[in-house]
This record gives sequence, C-alpha cells and structure tokens, in this order.
Amino acid sequence: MVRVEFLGPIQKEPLELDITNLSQLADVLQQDETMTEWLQNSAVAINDTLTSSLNVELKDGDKVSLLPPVCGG
Amino acid sequence: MVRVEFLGPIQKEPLELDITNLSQLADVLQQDETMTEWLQNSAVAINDTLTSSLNVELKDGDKVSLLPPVCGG
Amino acid sequence: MLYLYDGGLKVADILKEWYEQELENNYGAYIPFVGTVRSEDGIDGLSFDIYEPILESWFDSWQEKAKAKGAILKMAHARGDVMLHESSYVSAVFSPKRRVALEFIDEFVEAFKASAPIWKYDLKDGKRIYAKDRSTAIEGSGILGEKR
Amino acid sequence: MLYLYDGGLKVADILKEWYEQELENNYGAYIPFVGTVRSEDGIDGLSFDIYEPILESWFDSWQEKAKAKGAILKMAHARGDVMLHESSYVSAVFSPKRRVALEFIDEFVEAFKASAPIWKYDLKDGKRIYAKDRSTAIEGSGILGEKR
Repeated sequence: MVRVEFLGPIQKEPLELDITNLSQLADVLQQDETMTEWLQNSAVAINDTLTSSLNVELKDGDKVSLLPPVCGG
Repeated sequence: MVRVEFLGPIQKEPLELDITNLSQLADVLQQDETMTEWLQNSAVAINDTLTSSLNVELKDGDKVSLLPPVCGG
Repeated sequence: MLYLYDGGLKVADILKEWYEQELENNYGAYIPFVGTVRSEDGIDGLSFDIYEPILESWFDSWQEKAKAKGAILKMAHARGDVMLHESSYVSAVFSPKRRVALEFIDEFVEAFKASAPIWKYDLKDGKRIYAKDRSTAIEGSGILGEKR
Repeated sequence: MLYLYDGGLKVADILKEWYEQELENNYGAYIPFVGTVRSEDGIDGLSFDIYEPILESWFDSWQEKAKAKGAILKMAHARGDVMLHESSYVSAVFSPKRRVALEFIDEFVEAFKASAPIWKYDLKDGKRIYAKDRSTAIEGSGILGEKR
C-alpha cells in the first residue's frame, strides 16, 4: 500500500492506495472534483523528495505528499 | 578670515586665510607638496555642505573642510 | 540551524543568540531579515502550517549554496498563530564580505517565499482562511492534474 | 536616528532597541546590516574618525530617500578603536514590504561605504595606519588639485 497525504490547506484525509506509480494516483484523484484545483497547483513529493515527473514507480510503504501553493514568512 | 580644516588622515593643522574664493585656496594649498595627493582625492565642503565647483565665493567666517577618501563600516 | 517555534518569535533573543554564536568566526557581515505581521485587511493575525521534513531538506540545500560562497544561513519560523505586530520569520546570512551577504539574503528570502513548504492563513472573525492569493505554486506543480 | 558610540557597538542591545521602537508601526520587514571587525593582515583592530556635521546631513538626506519609499533608516557607528570580533557598524531599514527593504538596505550600505564621512585605520603593531587602499574618494573630489 502507498500512503497519500494532503498538506496545508487541502482538507482531505490521507489515503492508503494499492498503486504502483504516480499515473495511477492521478487517475484516482482526478475522480474527486473537490481536488481539481489542488491537482493543478500542487507539487508532489515521494518520501519527502519533490518530483516533477509522473514516470515514477511506487512501492509498498512509499509516502506521496501533495503540497499546495506556499507562503512562508 | 576663512578657516580651512583638514579631516581624517590629513596630518595638517587648520589654517586661517584671507581669501575670497576656492580658487585662491587651491593656489595656496598647491604650494604645499605634502598636499599634492590629498588635493587630488579630497572632496571640499563649505560650512559643512559639499561643493563640486571652484566657482564659489567665500566670506569672512566661512569654514572650508577637506575630506579625503572615506571608508566607514 | 533551522529553528521552529510555536507562536510569535522572540526576535531580540534570536538576533542576539545568532550574533553571539558567530562572533568569533570571522564573518564581517551579518544581515538578518525579520518579518512581522502587519495590520491590513482587518486581520487579527496570521497562522502557519509547516511541513517539517521537506522544510529541513529545503533549508539544507540552501545552506550548501551558502557554504559554496563562504557564508552561512540561519532561519527561524513560527508554527501556528502569530498575532498583529508579532514576528513570524527571521532569517540571516553571515559572510566574510558584504557583497555576498547583501546578495544572498535577497536571493534566499525570495526563494523562501516561493518554495519553502509553509502555508499561511489569515486570522479574521474567528476563522482561519488560507491566504490563497498571496501563495505561490512550487516549481513543478500540477503534474497530477495533467489531462490524461 | 543616527547613533554614534565610543568603541565597539553593543549590537544585541541596538538590534533589540530598534526592533522594539518600531514594533507597533506596521513595518512588515526589518533588515539590519551588522559589520564586524575581521581578523586579516595581522591587524589588532580598526579605528575610526567621523566628521559628524556632514555625517548627520548625509544621513538625513538618505532618511528622506527612505521616507519617499515608505521606509525608515537607522544607523549606529563606532568612534575610535574597535578590536577584532567587535562590531563597528549597524544600519537597518524598516519597510512595509520586503522588496523595498531588500533593495534599500543594499543601496544604503553601498552608498554609506562610498560617501559617508568616516575614515578607517588599521591598528597594527601599536600604530594607527590609514586604510588608504580600501578607501573611496567622495564623488566630486579633486577640485582643489586641478592644474591651473
């Protein structure tokens, strides 16, 4: 299972999904209309490292995080 | 009389001169060979206001200051 | 040298502590940046969420950039609520030379605003409202939303 | 808001005092610059002469430039001897917005180095040696040396 976490202002509980890559995650999340805008403006991290490509394999125990637009300071 | 002061590292006592403009001051100071380099790299203030022109009249009681290269901080 | 605190920062203590930490280390220039909550749009304060694992690796990567220039960075940020006229953010660069320090504090503060994993909310009328309009999408965002 | 002190500056106290002076005045950004005496070329310290009447009018003119941008400046400098790892100079800008503050502290510090009427000396082997090679002629210098 892969754990998916939604950070900051995204009001969504974590998911535990049986997926093997980020494209599958995109398929799942695009079903959820409340996520449409967040999917377009959020960055993605796998095990706390940012990725800019969907062509990444996921393995059991991996953690995926969605990071919406930031504003520190 | 016009008082002429030499600031910072210029090792020269103040002068009291009977002059009416900065050109006369240049004539006087250019006689002093120890001043050659300072005259070329110093700024000039009259009554604590910097001037960039020799065409300035001086009157009795005025103060002229020579400011050599600076380095604060 | 990344410090996170609950609530508003004790700025004077932080600036003093950092100054004293580096006093003997022969840095000619110390430039802190202090961010303080301003009264605007009727807010009572701001509130912050921080995702610490990525903030730490983000900060480490900037510390490496500083080191390559002979400089070092320090940073403190508030978690949770920070009320009006309290400070939420302090960062600082120490460098042997002033030009490096003046350029690096600017570069670092701007990168911080654009990419550090921190989310800001306005506190207003008892609500905590995401500061969406002032937020910036992290570089590389949007891959999960691409049409398929 | 120009402060001159004999000998090395009490930096932590100065940074704290300035922070507290402006805390309620709705400035979002506070950026101090602190200059500290570095060990190099075998010096024991630095020493400074200041011509105060012109420093004051020079500072006032920069305060006006800050004001035109909605910002304010503060500055402290040491007179006389400042030993290794002591600080001789602190300046700071307060501004509602960070871009103004980041740009103005850079502009001000560089202008300060190039034109404030302060002279620096190395303290070395018991002597006080004018730091000629690091000094900058004020703009408009040389009129008395022109060939006639």
